[in-house]
Amino acid sequence: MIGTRTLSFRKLLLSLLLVLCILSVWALIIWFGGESPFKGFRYIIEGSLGNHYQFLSTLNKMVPLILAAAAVAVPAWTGMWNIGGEGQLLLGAFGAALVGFSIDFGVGLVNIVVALIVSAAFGMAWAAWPAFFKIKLRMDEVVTTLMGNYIAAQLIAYLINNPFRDPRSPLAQTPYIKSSFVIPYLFEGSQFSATFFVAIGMVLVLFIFRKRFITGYEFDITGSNPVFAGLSGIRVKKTKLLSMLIGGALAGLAGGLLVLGMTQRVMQSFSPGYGFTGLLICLLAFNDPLLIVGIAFLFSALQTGSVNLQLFTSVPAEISGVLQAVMVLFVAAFKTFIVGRREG
Amino acid sequence: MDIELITTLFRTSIRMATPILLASLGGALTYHAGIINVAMEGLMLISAFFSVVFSYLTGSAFYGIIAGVVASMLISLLYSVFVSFLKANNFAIGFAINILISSLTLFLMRVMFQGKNAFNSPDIASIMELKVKTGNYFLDNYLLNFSILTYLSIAIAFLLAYIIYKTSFGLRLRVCGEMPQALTAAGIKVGVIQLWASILCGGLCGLAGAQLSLYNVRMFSRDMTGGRGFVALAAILISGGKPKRVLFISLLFGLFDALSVKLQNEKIAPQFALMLPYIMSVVVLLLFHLKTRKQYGKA
Amino acid sequence: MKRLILVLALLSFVAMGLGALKVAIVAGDAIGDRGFTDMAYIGIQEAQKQFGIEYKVFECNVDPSKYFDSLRAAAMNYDLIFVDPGYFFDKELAEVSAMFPSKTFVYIDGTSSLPNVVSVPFKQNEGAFLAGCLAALLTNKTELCKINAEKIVGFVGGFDMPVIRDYQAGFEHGVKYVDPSVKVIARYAGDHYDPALGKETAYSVFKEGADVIFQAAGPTGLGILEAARDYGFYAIGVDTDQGYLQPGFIVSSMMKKVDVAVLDIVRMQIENSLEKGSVHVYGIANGGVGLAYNQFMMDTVPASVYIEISEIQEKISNGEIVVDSYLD
Amino acid sequence: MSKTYPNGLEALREVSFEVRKGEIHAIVGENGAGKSTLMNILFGLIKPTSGEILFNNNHFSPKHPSEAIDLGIGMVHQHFKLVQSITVAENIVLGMENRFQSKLRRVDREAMNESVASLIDRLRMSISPDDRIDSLPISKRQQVEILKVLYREADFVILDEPTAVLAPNEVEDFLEFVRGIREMGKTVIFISHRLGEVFSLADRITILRRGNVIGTFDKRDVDRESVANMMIGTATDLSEDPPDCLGNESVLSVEGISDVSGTIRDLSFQLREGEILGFAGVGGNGQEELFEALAGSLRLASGDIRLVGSSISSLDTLERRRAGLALITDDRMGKGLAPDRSIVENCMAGHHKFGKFGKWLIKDTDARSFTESIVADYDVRCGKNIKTAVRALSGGNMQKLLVGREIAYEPVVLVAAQPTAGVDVAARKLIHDSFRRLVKTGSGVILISGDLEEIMGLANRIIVLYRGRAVTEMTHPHYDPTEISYYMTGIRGAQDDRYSHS
Repeated sequence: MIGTRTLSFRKLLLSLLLVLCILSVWALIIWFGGESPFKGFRYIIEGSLGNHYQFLSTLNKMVPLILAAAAVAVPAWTGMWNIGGEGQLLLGAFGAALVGFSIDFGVGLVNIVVALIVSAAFGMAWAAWPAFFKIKLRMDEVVTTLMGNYIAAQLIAYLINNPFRDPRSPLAQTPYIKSSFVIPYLFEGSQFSATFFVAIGMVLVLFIFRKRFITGYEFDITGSNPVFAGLSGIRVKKTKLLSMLIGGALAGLAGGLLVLGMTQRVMQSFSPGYGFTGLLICLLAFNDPLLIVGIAFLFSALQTGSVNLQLFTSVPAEISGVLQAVMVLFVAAFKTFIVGRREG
Repeated sequence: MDIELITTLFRTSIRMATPILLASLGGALTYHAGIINVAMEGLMLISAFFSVVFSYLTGSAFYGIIAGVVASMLISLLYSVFVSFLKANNFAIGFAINILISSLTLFLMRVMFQGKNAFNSPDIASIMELKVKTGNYFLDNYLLNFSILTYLSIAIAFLLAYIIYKTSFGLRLRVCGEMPQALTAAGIKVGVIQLWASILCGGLCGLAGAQLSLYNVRMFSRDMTGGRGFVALAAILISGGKPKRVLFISLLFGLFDALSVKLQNEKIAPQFALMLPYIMSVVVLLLFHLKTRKQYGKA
Repeated sequence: MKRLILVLALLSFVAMGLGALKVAIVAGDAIGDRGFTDMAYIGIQEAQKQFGIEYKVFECNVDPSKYFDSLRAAAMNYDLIFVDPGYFFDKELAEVSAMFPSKTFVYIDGTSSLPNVVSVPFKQNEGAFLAGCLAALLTNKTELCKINAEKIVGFVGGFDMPVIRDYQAGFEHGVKYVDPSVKVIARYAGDHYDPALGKETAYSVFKEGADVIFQAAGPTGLGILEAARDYGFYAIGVDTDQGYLQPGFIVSSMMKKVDVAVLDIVRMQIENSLEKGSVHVYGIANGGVGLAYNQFMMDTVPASVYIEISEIQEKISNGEIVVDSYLD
Repeated sequence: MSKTYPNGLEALREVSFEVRKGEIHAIVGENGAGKSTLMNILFGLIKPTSGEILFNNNHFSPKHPSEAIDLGIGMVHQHFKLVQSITVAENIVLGMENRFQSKLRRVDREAMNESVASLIDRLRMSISPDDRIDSLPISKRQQVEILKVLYREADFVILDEPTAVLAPNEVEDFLEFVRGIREMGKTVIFISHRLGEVFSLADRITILRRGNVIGTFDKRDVDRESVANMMIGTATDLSEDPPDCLGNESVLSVEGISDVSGTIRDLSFQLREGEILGFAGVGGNGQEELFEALAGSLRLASGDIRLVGSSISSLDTLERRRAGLALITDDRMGKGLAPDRSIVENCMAGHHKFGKFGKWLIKDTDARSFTESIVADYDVRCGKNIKTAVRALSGGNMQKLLVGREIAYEPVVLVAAQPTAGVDVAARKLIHDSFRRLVKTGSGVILISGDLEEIMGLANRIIVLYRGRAVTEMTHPHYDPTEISYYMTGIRGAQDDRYSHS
């Protein structure tokens, strides 16, 4: 990651062209959805940044995206692929809910911290077995983590339907967490809470960890050349395992923060695919923690913006997925020209 | 176990296995060309959508399949351009395409069919079955009366085994995955080989999608592929892309799907039964690795 | 004639300008779910036709991160907000309804104790009970072409969740009520959006001897209904009258008339008779749930069955039968 | 036939020379002089920034290797581009195998093998077209690589350091083989920095230095010393003698080690203070395994390794490094460095485990000063910027960096595998000098090398490895290169009597 990046005129021009391309395709899609592009953009921008409420909503929705992306990024530093963020997030959410509705330590802060630690531990546990299989048997972690998502989804479906079902709800969901576990909203009428700062804090910690810590340095070297790392005395397997565990913990934490800060229970269809969106964000951000925040903001703004677009026009809300994907495709295409061919 | 039960299991397995088989055969091609194709889910879905739309409009399943295959090939072409020529990360592009198509099909349905996210109609023509009644129970239930695409898919498995291991294209394909520099040195463009593999993969995923939406059921509903593209990916990675093994693993997955329906009762919660195909894919992979670990002594 | 249309158009325009009732539906799923959202959508369209209201459907696509924002946006811009189904939104509704005390929220399919919320519970178990009775009666009528000798009926659910379990409980109770010797095979496809798996699930249940299958599975159910046609058994549809989907194979549908409820509530609101905090139960007694007595049913079901069903329905209405429920 | 390349690339500055038809034209130069770049341009793998090439008096600017191939240019790369899992014949005909397709598009394996076999026979080689590449020894693979080019009826063959991987006796065979190619009427460009080979083979020699052509000479007009001077710029003493600072204490003792796969068998030796112990052998006879066994990345079936008296065989790499072992790997890009990381990060690797840069947090200033001292001491040319990626350095500079980093451990025992492979003469000298300095402090050095000249010039003692066994041991000054090469190739000393000549 060390190395000077020159900002040449050509790169600037290409970046502008990239933005132009994305915007024009977006305009085309909005037009196809039955709305004039300019109005469409206006609603999207108003809906995501228009007033302090919308802006806070955009920030709030970044929380799971940032952490899910970080959950991919940290293992990627050591050359591991974590496609299981979705499952780890679900497990983490369940862990937080489990603590939240069953235990009480009396002090709000203690409660919240314990619940978050448990959520991270649950996420970590779900990342542990693919990592273990990988380092012990060289089993491809892409398959195991991917399949883990589906197994986790069914497992959670079972848990919230049977042993931990909220008997008062016709929906499959856990009981609500106790009020002492709730991370309170900071502003009237908005779901924005301290979870955002936790997520940003994690990103900063990761950034410093990677640049300044011996272990972070070992992560980078392991990812860059595992054979070399091994001969340098770095315990490659342990490092890879550790990175995967941290990744799982981050995804679990994302779930925990969602429960404590927003939903206050785990219900069916808890995650609309945070794990996969996180993967995309991470790849667009070259695994860089700070860039992840920027890209997550874009994704989140598109999401809140498209809710607003749906409110005032007849354009269906699915458009946010289309717009996000278009953005990913163009950025991926231009990446080669703008920053050259390098991964991570 | 009575025979009727086994027959039911068998027929369900075959029906559930066919789309997985077609998709994983397609993915096996890109796998040999050095691309782990995570976009198969999306390719199947776009084909399922256009198959239904064109089958509905033209009243012919054949045109439906063609439309689905063409749509899937076009998306696959897009995928290949990004991955092979623009050197973008295949996971990024794959997942982006999945999200794009999941949203796009819904979006198109909203725009085309006025606010539906499932579309069915008696005017949707179905893929033909090989309908022969011989009177022999075994023949009728175990060999005949499946979708023509089922027979085609098995034929394709053997055809691909031939193409990959016997033909010139197959040789280049394998080299492309193992050592692309060797191809460049021989004056063959790696990107072109990958492009062809991707397009063929698109075609096969297109057939898979058409089979799902014109035979397994005759309708389109949102995200109706339900993770089958990823199961296909698991089948490829487990089998190492060898077509005959892919065939075997896909049938195995079909069986697990059938069992996941069958095993539910008072004692086994549906969730655990439905986990089965995914757990088994991990277990099968695990067994393969335990076996290979014995072969190499090194840790 | 042209002039008349012009005048009417102008009038309706003026009426809207003068403050037509603004109604929002906040749907947990999306239009096309073959369930709550579709039914409410039909109701609101009808309401618009009758009363010239202004409406908007907010679709959340089962994405919990959209619940709060959608509710809030709806409450900000609309006066009467249907929350459909209410139990998706328990916590978010508590928060948003407190923020907008002057607005009226309608909790569909359940009861809520919040002050400015109108509750509209549906007794799906009663409807499912009738479906169970119908199934049990039919499976005994071996003279019908699709009925086999075995006394087995089936239930296929989509996503396994308590409300679907409630359908199952009512159905099983109904079957046992008519004939305790009839066996019920219950299976789940595990997903509301996988018709292919739904079809195979139904096939498996059918092959085990079931000749009447009741489905409660959203779009997955479309696959189950298709299985009825392909393999030749009777299916009972759910939520809407689904008979037209596979004519001749769907003996009836257990309807949950969310559309009627929506229309009723809008009417009450316009007539200013809607009280906040009131509860409007929809069950067999007031026709809020029940079987679809339509042409498809007449064509397939023998008259004797029809008469028995009517009698049972009467018994539920007057409280003689209390139907099991998975909930409460 | 004439060719002219003027070029303004960083690696090459206004280079021009010509090659005559039917000659063996050697291009010599230090590593980083631009030889490989030049050839890659010619072969269409890299585009020149300026200048032009004339081929048979026609303007020629290949955009893709296929264009070069079409014109009859063939290139054999320094790094093999052979596909491991397919057969010799398939590798050779790859790209042209569609000639053998039947109507069903099936590749006719028999016809393919036959056509390859006929070429093999013409060159009197002993390879079976049906062997898989991964079952062949390195020297055979090299021949397959050349066959590949000849099969395409190339008239103009570029050989990029072909002898680097060969054993001494194989080299002579190989040179004969190249002469055979010339007799077929083909033109050969031979890139090398082994002047002995160049002089025995080439008709004319072009000398490159730092991207410039010093000149093209007829072999008869120059001698080895003058060419070496032109290559390096200053006169260098080509002959070396091993250092003489042997102590008595044993620092490393290896007792009867065998690995799990059975590649090395019952290997024992002692290393004394201040000794350089050379391991000679043809590639693939257990050198890599020996290195891995010492490094701790290979599981042993039996035997023991003791470092200054205490057993290290159950320790992992890190613990061995802590015990005083340092490791210079072969394949610097694959194993010895992280090419995409900066020089600083590459220098820190391993040393960071000793707490030199802090226990948790990295102390940036310490890392910098440590790196700068290595860069200065070992003359690593990186344009003063220690944050550039290692990939941007030339092979020699990379190797110097690697050696510098390992010697900075001040190890008790240094294990060096191929420490000067593909490195220019100046760098080689620098590396050898650093070994000499190291042994003066009492450390021992294990030198595993395929370069016999290097071993004989540096090692106090030589052990020859053949099929994983130590077949002979010689002590300075009783070295006999002919004898050693006999042992290396199994003509002498193999324990199986059938293969040995009495």
